[in-house]
Amino acid sequence: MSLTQKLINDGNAAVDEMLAGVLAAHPKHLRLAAPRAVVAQNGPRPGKVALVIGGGSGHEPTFLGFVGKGLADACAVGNVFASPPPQPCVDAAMAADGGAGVLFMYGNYAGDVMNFDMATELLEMEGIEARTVLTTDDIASSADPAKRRGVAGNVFIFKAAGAAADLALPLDQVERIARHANARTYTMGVALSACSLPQTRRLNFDLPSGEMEIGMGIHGEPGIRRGALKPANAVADEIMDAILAEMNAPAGAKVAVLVNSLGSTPLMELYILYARVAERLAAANLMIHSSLVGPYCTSMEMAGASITVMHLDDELTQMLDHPCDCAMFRVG
Amino acid sequence: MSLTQKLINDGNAAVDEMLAGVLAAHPKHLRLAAPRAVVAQNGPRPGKVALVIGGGSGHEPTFLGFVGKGLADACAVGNVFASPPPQPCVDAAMAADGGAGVLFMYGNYAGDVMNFDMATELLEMEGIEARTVLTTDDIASSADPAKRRGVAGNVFIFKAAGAAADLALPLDQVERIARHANARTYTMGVALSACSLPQTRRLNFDLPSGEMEIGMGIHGEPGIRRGALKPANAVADEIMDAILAEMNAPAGAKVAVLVNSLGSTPLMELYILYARVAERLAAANLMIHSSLVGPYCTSMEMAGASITVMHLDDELTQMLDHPCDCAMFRVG
Amino acid sequence: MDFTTETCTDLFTALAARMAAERDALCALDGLIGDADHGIAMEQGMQAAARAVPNLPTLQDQFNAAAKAFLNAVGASSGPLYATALMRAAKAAGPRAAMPRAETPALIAAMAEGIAHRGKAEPGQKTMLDAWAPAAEAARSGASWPEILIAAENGADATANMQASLGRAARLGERSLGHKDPGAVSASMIIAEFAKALG
Amino acid sequence: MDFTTETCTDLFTALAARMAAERDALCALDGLIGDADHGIAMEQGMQAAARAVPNLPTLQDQFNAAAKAFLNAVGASSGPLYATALMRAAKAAGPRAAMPRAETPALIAAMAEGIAHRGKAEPGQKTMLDAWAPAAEAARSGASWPEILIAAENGADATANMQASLGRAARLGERSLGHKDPGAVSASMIIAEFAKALG
Ligand SMILES: Nc1ncnc2c1ncn2[C@@H]1O[C@H](COP(=O)(O)OP(=O)(O)O)[C@@H](O)[C@H]1O
Ligand SMILES: Nc1ncnc2c1ncn2[C@@H]1O[C@H](COP(=O)(O)OP(=O)(O)O)[C@@H](O)[C@H]1O
Ligand SMILES: [Mg+2]
Ligand SMILES: [Mg+2]
Ligand SMILES: [Mg+2]
Ligand SMILES: [Mg+2]
Repeated sequence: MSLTQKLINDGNAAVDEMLAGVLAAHPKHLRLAAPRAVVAQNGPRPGKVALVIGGGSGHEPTFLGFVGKGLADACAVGNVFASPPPQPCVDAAMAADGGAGVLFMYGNYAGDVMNFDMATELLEMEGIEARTVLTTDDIASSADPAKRRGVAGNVFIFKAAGAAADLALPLDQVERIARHANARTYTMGVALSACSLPQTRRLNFDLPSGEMEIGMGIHGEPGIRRGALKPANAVADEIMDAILAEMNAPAGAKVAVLVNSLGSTPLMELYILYARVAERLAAANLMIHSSLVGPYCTSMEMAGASITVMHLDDELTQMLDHPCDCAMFRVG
Repeated sequence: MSLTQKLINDGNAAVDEMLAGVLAAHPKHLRLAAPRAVVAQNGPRPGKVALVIGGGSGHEPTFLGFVGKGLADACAVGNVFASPPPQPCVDAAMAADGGAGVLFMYGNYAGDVMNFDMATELLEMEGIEARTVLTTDDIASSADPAKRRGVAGNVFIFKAAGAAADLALPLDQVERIARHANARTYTMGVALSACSLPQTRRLNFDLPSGEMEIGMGIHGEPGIRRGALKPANAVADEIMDAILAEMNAPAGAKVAVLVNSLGSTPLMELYILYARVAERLAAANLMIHSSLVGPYCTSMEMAGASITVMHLDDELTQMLDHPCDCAMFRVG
Repeated sequence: MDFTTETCTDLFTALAARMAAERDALCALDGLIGDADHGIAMEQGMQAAARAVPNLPTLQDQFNAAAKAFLNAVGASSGPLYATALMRAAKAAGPRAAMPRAETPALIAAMAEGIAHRGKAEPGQKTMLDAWAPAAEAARSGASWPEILIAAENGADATANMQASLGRAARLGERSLGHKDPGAVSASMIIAEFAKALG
Repeated sequence: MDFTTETCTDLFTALAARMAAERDALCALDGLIGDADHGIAMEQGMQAAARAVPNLPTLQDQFNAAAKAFLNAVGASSGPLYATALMRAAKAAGPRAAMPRAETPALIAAMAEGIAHRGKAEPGQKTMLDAWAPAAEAARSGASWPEILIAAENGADATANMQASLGRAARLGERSLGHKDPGAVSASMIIAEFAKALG
């Protein structure tokens, strides 16, 4: 099997070289607090809960891109598709800590849980309280909401928590809003191609032309099943059927929508999906309050897309609309 | 050869379905003035020069995404990789016209020139003055600057002209600034994979693993030559050598930088390239005033990247920093 | 047997079918030196033209309607070029419901002029004009339809040895050598359909 | 012949080399039911460990240094699991420069406990514990190194027939059947290197 085509220098150095580029490109937003620990230039402040996110690399602009005033205060950066070790998590938390406690938020993956939990223990020894809210928006990944993965819905969930922290709410409230945001965010995706790690440059899995993985994660993990590649509207319908059933929102409810590219699926296809999503939401009498369309949570060069719907209430609407100014994401 | 994997319904309907999705997702920014003619909700106004851009689809967020207050007032939307016919160009111009004249801006391609020229003749019959500034930033495409293609540098060039128009400068001045911006913008790219049209779902060309097309355009046209796929730094160096030689800026000059994905090349690789570009600019004693990193001018799912450097002066700096608020691009 | 508005409708139906059949091959040719969409442009343009021509009173109306429909469906390079070609054909055919077959080669000469005018091309630059110009010359010198077609096909074949200096392929320099120009190839197919219908 | 700090250094050199050699195969295994990076994690972790262990006075220092280096190089699931395993091995080895070979199977038992503790896993959930637990049981029952290795390998093989209920593969349900767990496979390779060095 031939090697995949990537513009890199050395697979093992890819994450550090990327990080160097991110810091060089966004000096007004980001600085390095310690190796693999990035903190917002304007974000952490005394008396404010520190929102610290993190996870494996390869999902850009998630997580790094969401660090900035009004959203995450700091980020721990892992290897490709690998949770960061405890140390960068600790370093990110210490750099962002304003004395009002730290909230760790990241996707629900075994590796991340173990590493961030170890970080929490280390912070405890420093007298810093760190709590954790896991994102679990991928409705395809388990029937049990607590066991689900965190995927593209991260954007909305982190955004809500970041706004709460920016509004100087206490840790209890920030945590509550983060959990509330997570509970009302629903994502499902399909993959149309594999991706490849920079170290191996081999496709993660084999997906024949004409097929797709349904209920795909964001690490090239297989989905819930493999099926024939269907037209965009049929794909959107299958996802929206699942989301609408799970969400069970009353007519007239407001929602936020994210149509996300897993990497190489271009805007043309995302907007074709979006047109159908908007139709389906209108048919269900749901009001689109705001939308994002683009690559927000990716698996490097994987082809495919996910649809996220967040069921808003007044509080979540306020949190999503609250301004933020990050390296790769802005609101207001 | 197997069909490429796309989330579409019908290749022939892809552009119109995309357009429907764009309009549904961005109702605050965009409205349809006529078939395939999109106008900014907040942009055109009496006494202001109308900046009208356009070109083939498949380059999103170029061109549609740059319509909005402070940038383009309207856009004519062509089929994939095909200039729009004269009618949508006329319709876009009429919808944006504020009585101070129309400036057409688009990439220098034979098809676009013929169609926009026909539109200009039609507008003349309506008593509307339309001038044209072609973008020609692709330094790889010809030794003669006037014969070059317009590629990702469009973003900076349109931005400068849009700011000039937003500042209510007269048509002569807007045109002058547009030409000045174009003359000082230099782009070169490489492709690592082909893309495919939604109608055929066949790869545009054959690129074996381990090779790349150097000096590639944004329509899958072959580049100036094919070579071995090199490490990111070597690719950045080759491009920067060409750009720096062409630009010939004095030490201490300010520049704006765009590291652009042609589609499926992810942010990780773009930032690795950016790190090297920043090193090269620092070594040449050039100051980076602002940077963009991401998919700004794409060829659907093509893999590859381009680097654009704009040689700033005070006027161009002011134009780039001027606020704009578009469906897919914001400054300030 | 004159060239009538019915024959003209059939001609455009045949052109649309031919371009649909050749779509992927023309795209593949365009992929080698251009942007791989020429087959799509020609298919969509001729299909729009075929929808536009029925039930119009004169050949002139038909060619003008075909021109407009082709242009609005396509844009691209082919749109203005064929729209102009078809408008010249309309003028050559004139406001009549039929024209003598012996006169029909003049349509080819008119179309070639339209293309040359719109594209500002010269023969030898590796464009569709390299098929249209020799066909037009044959037509003007009184050649038969089979001879006109052979001139077009030879012209298209010759583009393989030309280096492009106009259009998208012009940026390729020497890399354009060895591949036929897709626009010249589709031109010879169009002229073949004219020859079948009118010869 | 005791298990000395020199043997320990050699052991980690061998582990690093083995993981480098198996990297792509382990990634391919992980690609079937996970995220295709397990070989990279194990290679980077063991290489960092191998760099950390030379020139330390005691086996305990070495295993602790290996634990910390592995964790900081890797993160992921493997990082905390192997870091905890290696810290338990450090405790079992104790602050001495050598330990009798006959005692070394206790290292395996200690590592397995660390993994079970950190991962909160039970045997049968299709994780690396399904190789480590039977190996540990063999070690505790006084089995020889070759017997310990066979227990680990059988355990790893058996994961092919398990449905994952922990870790990344747990979301796959039945689709995880038929593929061995990559963590269990790398575990049996690690135990093989221990057996070679200490058996
Ligand atoms: N200026 C010109 N004059 C005549 N023919 C041209 C000119 N420019 C391009 N062409 C023809 O157009 C063809 C390409 O058409 P098409 O692929 O439909 O448009 P585009 O180049 O816009 O993608 C070329 O193969 C060439 O024959
Ligand atoms: N809770 C756990 N307990 C024990 N082993 C686990 C647990 N979770 C995952 N594993 C092991 O980790 C392996 C995957 O490791 P690796 O690929 O390096 O990490 P990641 O899953 O973070 O990509 C799995 O094959 C499995 O053996
Ligand atoms: Mg992983
Ligand atoms: Mg084209
Ligand atoms: Mg073309
Ligand atoms: Mg893994």
